[in-house]
Amino acid sequence: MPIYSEKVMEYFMNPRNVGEIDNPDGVGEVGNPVCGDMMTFYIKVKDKRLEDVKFKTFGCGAAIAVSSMVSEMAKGKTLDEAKKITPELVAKELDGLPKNKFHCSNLGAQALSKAIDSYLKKQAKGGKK
Amino acid sequence: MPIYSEKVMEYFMNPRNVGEIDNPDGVGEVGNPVCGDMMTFYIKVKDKRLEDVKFKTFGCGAAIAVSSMVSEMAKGKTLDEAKKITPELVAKELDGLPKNKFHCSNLGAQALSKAIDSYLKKQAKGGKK
Amino acid sequence: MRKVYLDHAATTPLLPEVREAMLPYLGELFGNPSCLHDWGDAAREAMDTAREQVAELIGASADEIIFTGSGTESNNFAVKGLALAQQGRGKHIIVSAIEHFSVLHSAKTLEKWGFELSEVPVDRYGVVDPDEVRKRIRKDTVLVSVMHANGEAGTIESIPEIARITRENNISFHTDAIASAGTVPVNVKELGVDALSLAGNQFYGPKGVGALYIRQGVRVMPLLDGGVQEEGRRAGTENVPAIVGLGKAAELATKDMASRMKHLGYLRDRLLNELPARIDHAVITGHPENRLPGNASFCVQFIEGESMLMLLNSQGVAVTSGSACTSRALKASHVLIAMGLSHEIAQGSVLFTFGIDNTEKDVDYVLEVLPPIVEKLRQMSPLYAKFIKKGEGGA
Amino acid sequence: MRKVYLDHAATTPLLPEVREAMLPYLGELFGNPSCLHDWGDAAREAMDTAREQVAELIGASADEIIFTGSGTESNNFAVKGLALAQQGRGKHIIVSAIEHFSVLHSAKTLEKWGFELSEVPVDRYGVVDPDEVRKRIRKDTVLVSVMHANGEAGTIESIPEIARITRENNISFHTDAIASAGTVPVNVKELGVDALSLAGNQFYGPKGVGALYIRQGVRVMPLLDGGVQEEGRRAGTENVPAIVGLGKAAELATKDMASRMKHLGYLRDRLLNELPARIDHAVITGHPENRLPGNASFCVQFIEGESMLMLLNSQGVAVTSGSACTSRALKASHVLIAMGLSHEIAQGSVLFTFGIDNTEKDVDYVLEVLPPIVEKLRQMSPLYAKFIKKGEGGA
Ligand SMILES: Cc1ncc(COP(=O)(O)O)c(C=O)c1O
Ligand SMILES: Cc1ncc(COP(=O)(O)O)c(C=O)c1O
Repeated sequence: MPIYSEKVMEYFMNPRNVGEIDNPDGVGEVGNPVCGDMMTFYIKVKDKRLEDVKFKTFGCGAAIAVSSMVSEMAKGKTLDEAKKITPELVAKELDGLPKNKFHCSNLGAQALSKAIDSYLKKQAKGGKK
Repeated sequence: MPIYSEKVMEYFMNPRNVGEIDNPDGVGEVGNPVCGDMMTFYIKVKDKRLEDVKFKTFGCGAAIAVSSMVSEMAKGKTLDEAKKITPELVAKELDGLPKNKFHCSNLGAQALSKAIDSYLKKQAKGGKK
Repeated sequence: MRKVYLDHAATTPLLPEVREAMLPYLGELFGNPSCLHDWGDAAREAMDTAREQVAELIGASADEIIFTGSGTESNNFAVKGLALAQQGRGKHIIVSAIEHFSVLHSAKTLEKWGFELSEVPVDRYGVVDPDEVRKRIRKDTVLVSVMHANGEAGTIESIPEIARITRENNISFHTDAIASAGTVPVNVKELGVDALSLAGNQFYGPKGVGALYIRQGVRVMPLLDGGVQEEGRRAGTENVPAIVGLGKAAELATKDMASRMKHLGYLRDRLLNELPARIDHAVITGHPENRLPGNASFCVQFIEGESMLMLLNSQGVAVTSGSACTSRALKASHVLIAMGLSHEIAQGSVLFTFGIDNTEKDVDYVLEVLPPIVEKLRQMSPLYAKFIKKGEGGA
Repeated sequence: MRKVYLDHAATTPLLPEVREAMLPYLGELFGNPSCLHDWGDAAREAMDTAREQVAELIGASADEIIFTGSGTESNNFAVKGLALAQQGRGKHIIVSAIEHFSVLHSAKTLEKWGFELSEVPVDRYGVVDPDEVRKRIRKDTVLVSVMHANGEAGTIESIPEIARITRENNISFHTDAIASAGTVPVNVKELGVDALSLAGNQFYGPKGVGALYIRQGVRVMPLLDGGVQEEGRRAGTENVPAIVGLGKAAELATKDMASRMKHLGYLRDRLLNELPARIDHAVITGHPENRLPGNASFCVQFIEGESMLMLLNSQGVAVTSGSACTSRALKASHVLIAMGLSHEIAQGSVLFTFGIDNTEKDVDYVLEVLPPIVEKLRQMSPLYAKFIKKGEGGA
């Protein structure tokens, strides 16, 4: 059996929303090369909704598929809704992840959350929107 | 590879000199069921020569082949000559014996020797010949 | 000359279906199951299937099955691995006196490593009395290992009763089911054991592969350290073709067990029932009812087993004698001695083990060729001579 | 789609001659070599031949060869068995930092059992300096284990120099030659070792079988206790078909080694020479000259190995990354880290290992499909973005 579900493979082979956002409203970076996976999420916010989500990921197949899935799940959601995306939900949407990949590669939700936090912080400091 | 040489097989399948001698001049018994092999040698002596040698053996293939070979080697020899039949010589005549069989099964020479001793003892006590 | 293989306790031939199942994995599908490419995927998939098949055979779930390289490895792994994993709790283990050497000698190695060992005796049929196990349990007992069936005597033990005792006392229980799994019903839940060994070459599967069932949640120290194969419990590139073969053999055994048992039982009974009329002073060994269906073991008095089996071989009949086959030692089988037989009688052991390809004709052939062989050896035997002359040693 | 297998370090396919040699032992000749009848004789004879063939491959004598169930078992047996057999003399052992986990983790198990362990570092090419071994020798050192060649980095070590040191100090020396035996010349006399591991599936022989050379007179504790197979040093019914296959593979390797090495070396050089022109920021790993002929290992910066190998697989190319294949762990290969590479770079490891069936066309195909894969992953990589913007992380 392949270690990854077909859905993981699909999101890995054809990743959604890869890239950066110029002048993003928020950026979230997680992971490091020792653990093997690094993800950076960029967000654009409009009317408290994620108008755009993009990511860059260094990592294994699972890490890329997770980033890809998180970006898709998040896009169009309100910030509150997006904050509720958990690693478990992501894994479920991907039809499961291998046990040993769960913790290290499943950082997408965390990166997104960090990006939202960075946006909220900027806001609190009196940013634009 | 068969564990036994062709010669061992031949002497096992067609053992020489099986049986007992009525009124033997000497009898030698060695071994016990714990070690797995028992041999009884019977001899008939004439003019200090082994006129007849017979044996009965309880034991493995090697033990039977050894008895059979010893009986053949001994027959016609003088007592002194027969006493010089060693386990090593017997094994050599049989084109070798498996290592683990050497000690326990190669009791033939000893049984023959015992039979000769029993004859000599009888003689010393003033037996017939 | 007729060739009759009656040594299925030593090893069985591969079933054609098993060989067919293995062949692709000796060809195109040669991948290493740890690898993350198509070749690896195919191998991994094959192993998953085999694991399900083996689990099904013994009523376990797939993740409770660890593949090993032999029955002996399964036993070493279980006995050493379960004891070492629990040595913090105590260092006393209990095994029966008739265990296979792969259990007994593993236990002796543990003794060298500071464990204490108690051996449980058996009765004349080779049966372990569960109460004898209970009596030996101490505060520091961490492991009991009693085999499910003895390949030599054929006797099947009362494993559920022993398991009840170990469970009450919170002690791990391993059973060596190498001689029985795939041949008679073996269900880990019904037996109530924590660990169970089985091997492919005992039920028409390949050599070089065994399995160890470890109940969910039971800890075991690896015997083979290295990579993370088998969830880190048994390292080393997996023997995929053999594992596939074991799986297939397990599937077929599950399906055909009842009819196989009937056939084997019939052949065994025919041999044992006819025997007394053909050979006097033959002592049937093992339990009269609770025994492996294909196992006909007995001792022929006044003669020795190896010479009997060599003469049988010269007539095309392959059998084994006592534990000669696994020990090549000259000593009488420790199993028969533990059952209270004298060395003299135990030396005359001969073991006929039937397989699914054997027929009535094979039994008849044995009944034809064995008596003259016995006669020939008895004519050579000093013990027989004594018995005839003085009535010594009759049983 | 073209299918190109370039993961011969993980496992090799069976040569047709090897499979042919094995088939009879999966059929008619299914006997157990311990048995004293015709079936047993045939199996024993086959094992004798295989033992000669393996001995011939490494310049040993047949009775110095013990068959095992895998390379991992050979390593566990050697490291644990040699250390335990000599623990009366001392409890200190030395291994290199780049050993396969089957050696490293065996050494760690010995640590749990009261041994002390010293690890010898390697240089950037993965070479063990014999003087670094010498420095770690103590009065109570009983065993040194340094591998002959590292399957991942490809580097071949200076075993004869290390052996000279261990001999002077009267210390046992084991070498893991699993990645090299059957591929490059390995002669136990020239190497001067006391023990050497090899495995069949590394040179077109079967899985499920390995061998351990133990020099005449050297004592080793069994890993598998039980019957008296392999002179009592490795119990368990022998995996006859696999042993026969290993023998045949050894025979063919002995015969064809020179031409195979030439072919593999050519393919490897072609790949490594063309690489820099196609992919920038690729770091070739391992020793430039003293390396296995089929091994092309390098790290592609800014991207991660597993995703690279998955995309290669989608193009029909099977490779491995670092030790991903044996560890399936997310951590960078301990071998590359020991060679001083940063985690960031080590994560980008990819390992192409050629086999005798590969051709120039396979190399050309890799050179065609790999660059766009690297490009795609770099476009996704935050590390590459940083490098492009700020020049961070270039090597
Ligand atoms: C009960 C039992 N345990 C263990 C074994 C050992 O199995 P193997 O020699 O295949 O490793 C056997 C072999 O027949 C057996 O009958
Ligand atoms: C150097 C080395 N040692 C040990 C092993 C372990 O061999 P196996 O997984 O076949 O048991 C390998 C496997 O590739 C290896 O390359």
